[in-house]
Amino acid sequence: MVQATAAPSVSAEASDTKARFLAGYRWMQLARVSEEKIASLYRGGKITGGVFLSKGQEALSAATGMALRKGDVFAPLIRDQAGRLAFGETLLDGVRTYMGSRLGPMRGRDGNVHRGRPLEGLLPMISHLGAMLPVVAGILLGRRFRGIEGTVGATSLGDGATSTGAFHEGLNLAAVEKLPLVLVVANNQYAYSTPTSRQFVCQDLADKAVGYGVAAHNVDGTDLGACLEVLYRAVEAARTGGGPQLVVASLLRLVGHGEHDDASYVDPKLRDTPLGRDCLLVAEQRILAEGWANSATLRAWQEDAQRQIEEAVTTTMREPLPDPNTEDWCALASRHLSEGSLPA
Amino acid sequence: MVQATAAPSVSAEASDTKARFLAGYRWMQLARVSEEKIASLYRGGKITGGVFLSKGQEALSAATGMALRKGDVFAPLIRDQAGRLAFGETLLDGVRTYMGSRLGPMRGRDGNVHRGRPLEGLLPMISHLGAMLPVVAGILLGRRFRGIEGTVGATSLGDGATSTGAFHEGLNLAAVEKLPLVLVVANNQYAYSTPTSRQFVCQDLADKAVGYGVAAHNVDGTDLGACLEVLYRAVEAARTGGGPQLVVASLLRLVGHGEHDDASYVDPKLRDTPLGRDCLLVAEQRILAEGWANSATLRAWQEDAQRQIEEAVTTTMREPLPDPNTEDWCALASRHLSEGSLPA
Amino acid sequence: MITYLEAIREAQAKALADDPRVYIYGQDVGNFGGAFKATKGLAKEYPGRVLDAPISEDAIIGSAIGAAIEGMRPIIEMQFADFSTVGFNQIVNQAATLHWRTNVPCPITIRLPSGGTAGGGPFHSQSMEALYAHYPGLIVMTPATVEDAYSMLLEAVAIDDPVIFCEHKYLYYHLKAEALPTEAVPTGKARIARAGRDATIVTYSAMVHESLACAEELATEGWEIEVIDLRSIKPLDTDTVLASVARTGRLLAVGEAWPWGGVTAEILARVATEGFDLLDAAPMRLNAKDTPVPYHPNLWGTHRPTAKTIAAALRQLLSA
Amino acid sequence: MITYLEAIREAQAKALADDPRVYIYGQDVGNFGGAFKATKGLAKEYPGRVLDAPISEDAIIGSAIGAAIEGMRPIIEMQFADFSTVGFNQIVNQAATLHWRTNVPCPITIRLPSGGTAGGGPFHSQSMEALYAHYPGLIVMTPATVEDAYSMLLEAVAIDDPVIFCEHKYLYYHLKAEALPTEAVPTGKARIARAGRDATIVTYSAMVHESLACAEELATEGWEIEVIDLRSIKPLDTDTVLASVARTGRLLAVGEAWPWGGVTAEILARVATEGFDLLDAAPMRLNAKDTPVPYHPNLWGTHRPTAKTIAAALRQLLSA
Ligand SMILES: Cc1ncc(C[n+]2csc(CCOP(=O)(O)OP(=O)(O)O)c2C)c(N)n1
Ligand SMILES: Cc1ncc(C[n+]2csc(CCOP(=O)(O)OP(=O)(O)O)c2C)c(N)n1
Ligand SMILES: [Mg+2]
Ligand SMILES: [Mg+2]
Repeated sequence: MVQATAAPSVSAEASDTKARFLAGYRWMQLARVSEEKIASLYRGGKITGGVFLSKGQEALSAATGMALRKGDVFAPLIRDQAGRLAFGETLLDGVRTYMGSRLGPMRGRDGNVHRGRPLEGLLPMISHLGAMLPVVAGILLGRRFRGIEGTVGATSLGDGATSTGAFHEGLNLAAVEKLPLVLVVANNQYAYSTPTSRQFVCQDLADKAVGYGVAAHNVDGTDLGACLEVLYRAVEAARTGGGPQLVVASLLRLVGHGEHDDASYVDPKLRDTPLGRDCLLVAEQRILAEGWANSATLRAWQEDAQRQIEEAVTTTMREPLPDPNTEDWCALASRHLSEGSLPA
Repeated sequence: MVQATAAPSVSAEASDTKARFLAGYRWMQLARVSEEKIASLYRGGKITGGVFLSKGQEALSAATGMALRKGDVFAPLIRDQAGRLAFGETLLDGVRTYMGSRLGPMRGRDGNVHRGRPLEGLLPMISHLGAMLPVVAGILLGRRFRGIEGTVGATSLGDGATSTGAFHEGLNLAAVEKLPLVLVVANNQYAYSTPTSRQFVCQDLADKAVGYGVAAHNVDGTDLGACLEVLYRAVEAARTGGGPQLVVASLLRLVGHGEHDDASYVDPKLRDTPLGRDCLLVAEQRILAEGWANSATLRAWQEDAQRQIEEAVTTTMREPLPDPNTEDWCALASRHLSEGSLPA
Repeated sequence: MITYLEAIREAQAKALADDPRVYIYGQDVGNFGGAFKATKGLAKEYPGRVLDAPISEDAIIGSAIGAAIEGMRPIIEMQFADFSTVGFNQIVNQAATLHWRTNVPCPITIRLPSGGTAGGGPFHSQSMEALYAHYPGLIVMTPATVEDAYSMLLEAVAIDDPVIFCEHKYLYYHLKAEALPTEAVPTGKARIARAGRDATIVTYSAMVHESLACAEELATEGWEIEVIDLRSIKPLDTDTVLASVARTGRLLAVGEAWPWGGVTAEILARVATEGFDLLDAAPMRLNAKDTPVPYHPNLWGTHRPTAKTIAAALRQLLSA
Repeated sequence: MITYLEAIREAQAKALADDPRVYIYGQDVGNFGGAFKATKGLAKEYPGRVLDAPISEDAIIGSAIGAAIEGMRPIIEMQFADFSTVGFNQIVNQAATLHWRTNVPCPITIRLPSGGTAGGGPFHSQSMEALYAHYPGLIVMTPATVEDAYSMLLEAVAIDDPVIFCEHKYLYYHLKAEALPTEAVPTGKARIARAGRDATIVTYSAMVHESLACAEELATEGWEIEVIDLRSIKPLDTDTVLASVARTGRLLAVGEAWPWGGVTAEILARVATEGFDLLDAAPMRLNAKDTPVPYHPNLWGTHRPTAKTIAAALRQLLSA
């Protein structure tokens, strides 16, 4: 994958707080700008099916993607545009999947957030919440069998997904095998329209960690600096034999569940709490306050992001859509075993 | 159901520790004696399929059944002979189910521990571990809808079953609805041959409670007095609005997983720890020490138990077995909708 | 005009109004009114009887079974049929076996928003009726009209057995009717959606409409195609199917689900065994392709049968 | 003499010995050797490659998919086929769709101890092959002989797709062979278990033996019954079936699973569509009754087809 260029020199200076923060900001900005473009394409009828955005969750996602390195595994969920980019997914992969380009990684067979490149460590989620967790655990188990050490697997889930049996079985299995797995739970206070009060009654989702015998970390998901610190720490702990790490971030989704949804069910009072802060603005204010960059620079970055997404869209627009006639209607890898005889 | 008579006057004096302890002892004794009979029938080829015994777990089970009252709900598992009896299941129901009597509650359609009378609050387990938990929750939810108050639902699970998604989803749902549910986990250190070290890594299964926002209770499962105290407390807490209660008992299964199994995988060192004590002997010693009864009385009770199970077996032996020709091969309650046309 | 989706909403409103034992449970069905708005306003109209569930399909179904034992009549909404795979065990092993094992009925209705739509993709498009029909102890309904969506859902709630109610998402908005029905065809009876004498198409759910469109097209060529809407696939009304084949001598079974062991296989097996001599030509079947349901409309439109591909199959059948 | 069960154990031993990518994961498969002893001694012989799993079927299958992505070849043992319902979602939605969605193969083998035994009851007796065959992306094997149990399991591990390996518990001890095979029929090819010219029985797994017993009995009356062992039900070797029906003109499909949409339905549908003119009489099918599998031997023996009931069906077919 040709990596989107938001921060050419991150890894080099990954140690440096300022550089890391700025890099994170730029991934967030690229995510925000690119998702706004996706939304406009959707409103313009250029995208069929669902569009799921991450506005308000970019800091947490970016930090997750950045804390991982090449060779690690990442199973993002529906609010991980920033983390995908930081982990190395190209803007083209995203746009192509949304628009169904035959040249995209999913070739029109699957769409929107259901994209990835398993062999490059980026897993394409299936819809069933929690289902990617044991798969990440299995990759890490496989690496142990193969003697590959020092890599980490991370996956994202929402507060609602913690109610799934898959979450429970997957985290427990990872704990029993003491796998280097980081589970990032974005508690955005709602599962679609359902408030956490109808989802669980523990004080804090991090309270679940002790029952699995895994480490827990809490973080303010609206604060990029905090997210970077906690995610780097959690990933490092997993990498160095600390076993599974449960990271629970508090934040609010600042858009609808999908672009079809106006999120009118969100309690207005919540929006006025610190949870309702826009992590991108918060990061911007910090940058200006610290004097790490001036607003002219921020604008330049913004325009650069704009340019990149426009370029990806223009490219994709020129690409062929899937063609049912040339499409290979075979679900099996072992072609010789596929039932040509099935009357479709 | 005609209740087995181990303790005619329990409920009357339920408050009295001595009476309660003696009643518990007698349910344990009746369970032990009846299961030994079942085992001998199995060895004699009189029972087809599995036979699952509870030796070593009678104290916990008896306490669970006793702590519940008429109108409550109980979903026992495979090691609950004592609790079933204390809750009101007759010895005949058990023997008939094991031997497939057409007059039994399952009519030969299901067998061994898969028996119950749902309308009397005793649920017949399906094999899939954890699956009864949400059903008990549903009954309690149904009662809330119907305005029935003050009843409790209890169900048993093993240490291994805590790894199922059903356990997680069911307990969480019960917590969200704040249902009067008591979940009794018998941690007998093994799931079939699998030690808890391959099943979970939390220090104590009770540590899981906080993650669900439910109350937790620990108890020494080899000590009848402790089991009675804790189970009565947990059931009372659930009955009075305390929400779900998680009871975790430590003990050891003193027989094979089933009668086909010699349990040679059990660490001999474990058998020598307090966990390995036979709860029936421990209770017996306490009775004699307290002078609540003398050994002659204990022997008399033992003989009474013997008589009861022999009687149940003799009765069952005379009963008709299921007859495929008169059997009603219809899975539906709505007979008019069943597919007679299906070529079976 | 009332849509197929509104009919489902109205049926639930009536069930709640008529029977205090009824309640609705599922993700976002409460104040939000459900992902498709099938329970819109019901939480407000029937306080405490339309509850949001956690993302726990196994527990959702399991709890409904318990409530049914207690005498309630739960209506469960799966957000998409595809997610019922995680509630699968409770459906096929607990709900479906309860009555047979204990004589206690299990009157639960499980609504499965089913079938494909453009852009739905592999996990929001599945037609799972055959899976549930394979297991003993379940009724499987597949309404194809606004009227049936309404009356069959009411029937489902009244039936003493677990009912898998496969409502088709594609029909939610596309299908409209003048008014709700006042009476209904009994459950288990198929409906002759269009009479004809040259060939019989046996189908159900959304494919009824593709088949009718195809029949209309072939009518312009002088062919009279009979279209049978099964309404429920378990029980499956073999008699009506056989009677039609007796008239036409030619059978094409059409389904949106996957081919292997689907509804079309069951129909052909029944007609082959019970109506062999009625057939003037080899029966045919048409299904979705044997791959996951593709996301992009270009692929999806070819993955499932359409009036066009049904017509092609029919022409072959008629010339046989 | 080696039993069907030992053959499964030997195949796994060979797979572990020949391919470092192979590991075995399942409840009690380690030192204990599995509930049926199908992995007896393997944990000791192959340290660290035969692991006990928690009671978490969803996570067990999910982890196998991940390991397969990483290049491993997991063999998963479900303690009983019946419990695969709780791992169902990972099998049909994750494992079965991976290659189609991403081009990355998913070479996992899922062993399902299947089918009925006396006293097994509703939840330790199920035959789930049709469920898995219905979903695109899976291979479903149903070995009926000691030789196939061995060679097909080795094949399953070698295949780049998820394989549902339905091994029949009733055959575990009942079936014995002189020795393990040195070569094997390729996957997807059926086997003519007994040649005949008067009628064709198409079946698989344990029912092959009931069918052979029935054929033996009818032979004493002068009938020559051909018995076809499908070996794998997906892919299903339609050609061999059609060739046989071309010879005999009469078809009886026999399966131990439930009738609706089972293997017998698929077979009849295929023969009706592709071999209609080969049939001299209406084809027939025989299945288990449409109820859960009963516990007591008296009921179980009647619930499933047996040589006796197969013979009754055949006599009807032969007189048609
Ligand atoms: C097993 C399962 N059940 C239901 C759904 C439908 N669904 C998709 S997203 C969603 C809400 C998820 O909420 P949460 O986990 O909090 O993530 P968020 O959308 O808030 O980021 C639901 C119920 C699903 N995808 N999987
Ligand atoms: C979902 C599921 N998977 C596997 C099994 C097979 N099985 C039956 S009992 C058992 C062990 C149960 O161990 P535990 O829960 O500790 O109960 P115990 O037998 O120790 O009382 C297993 C794995 C099952 N019944 N259900
Ligand atoms: Mg959320
Ligand atoms: Mg145990």
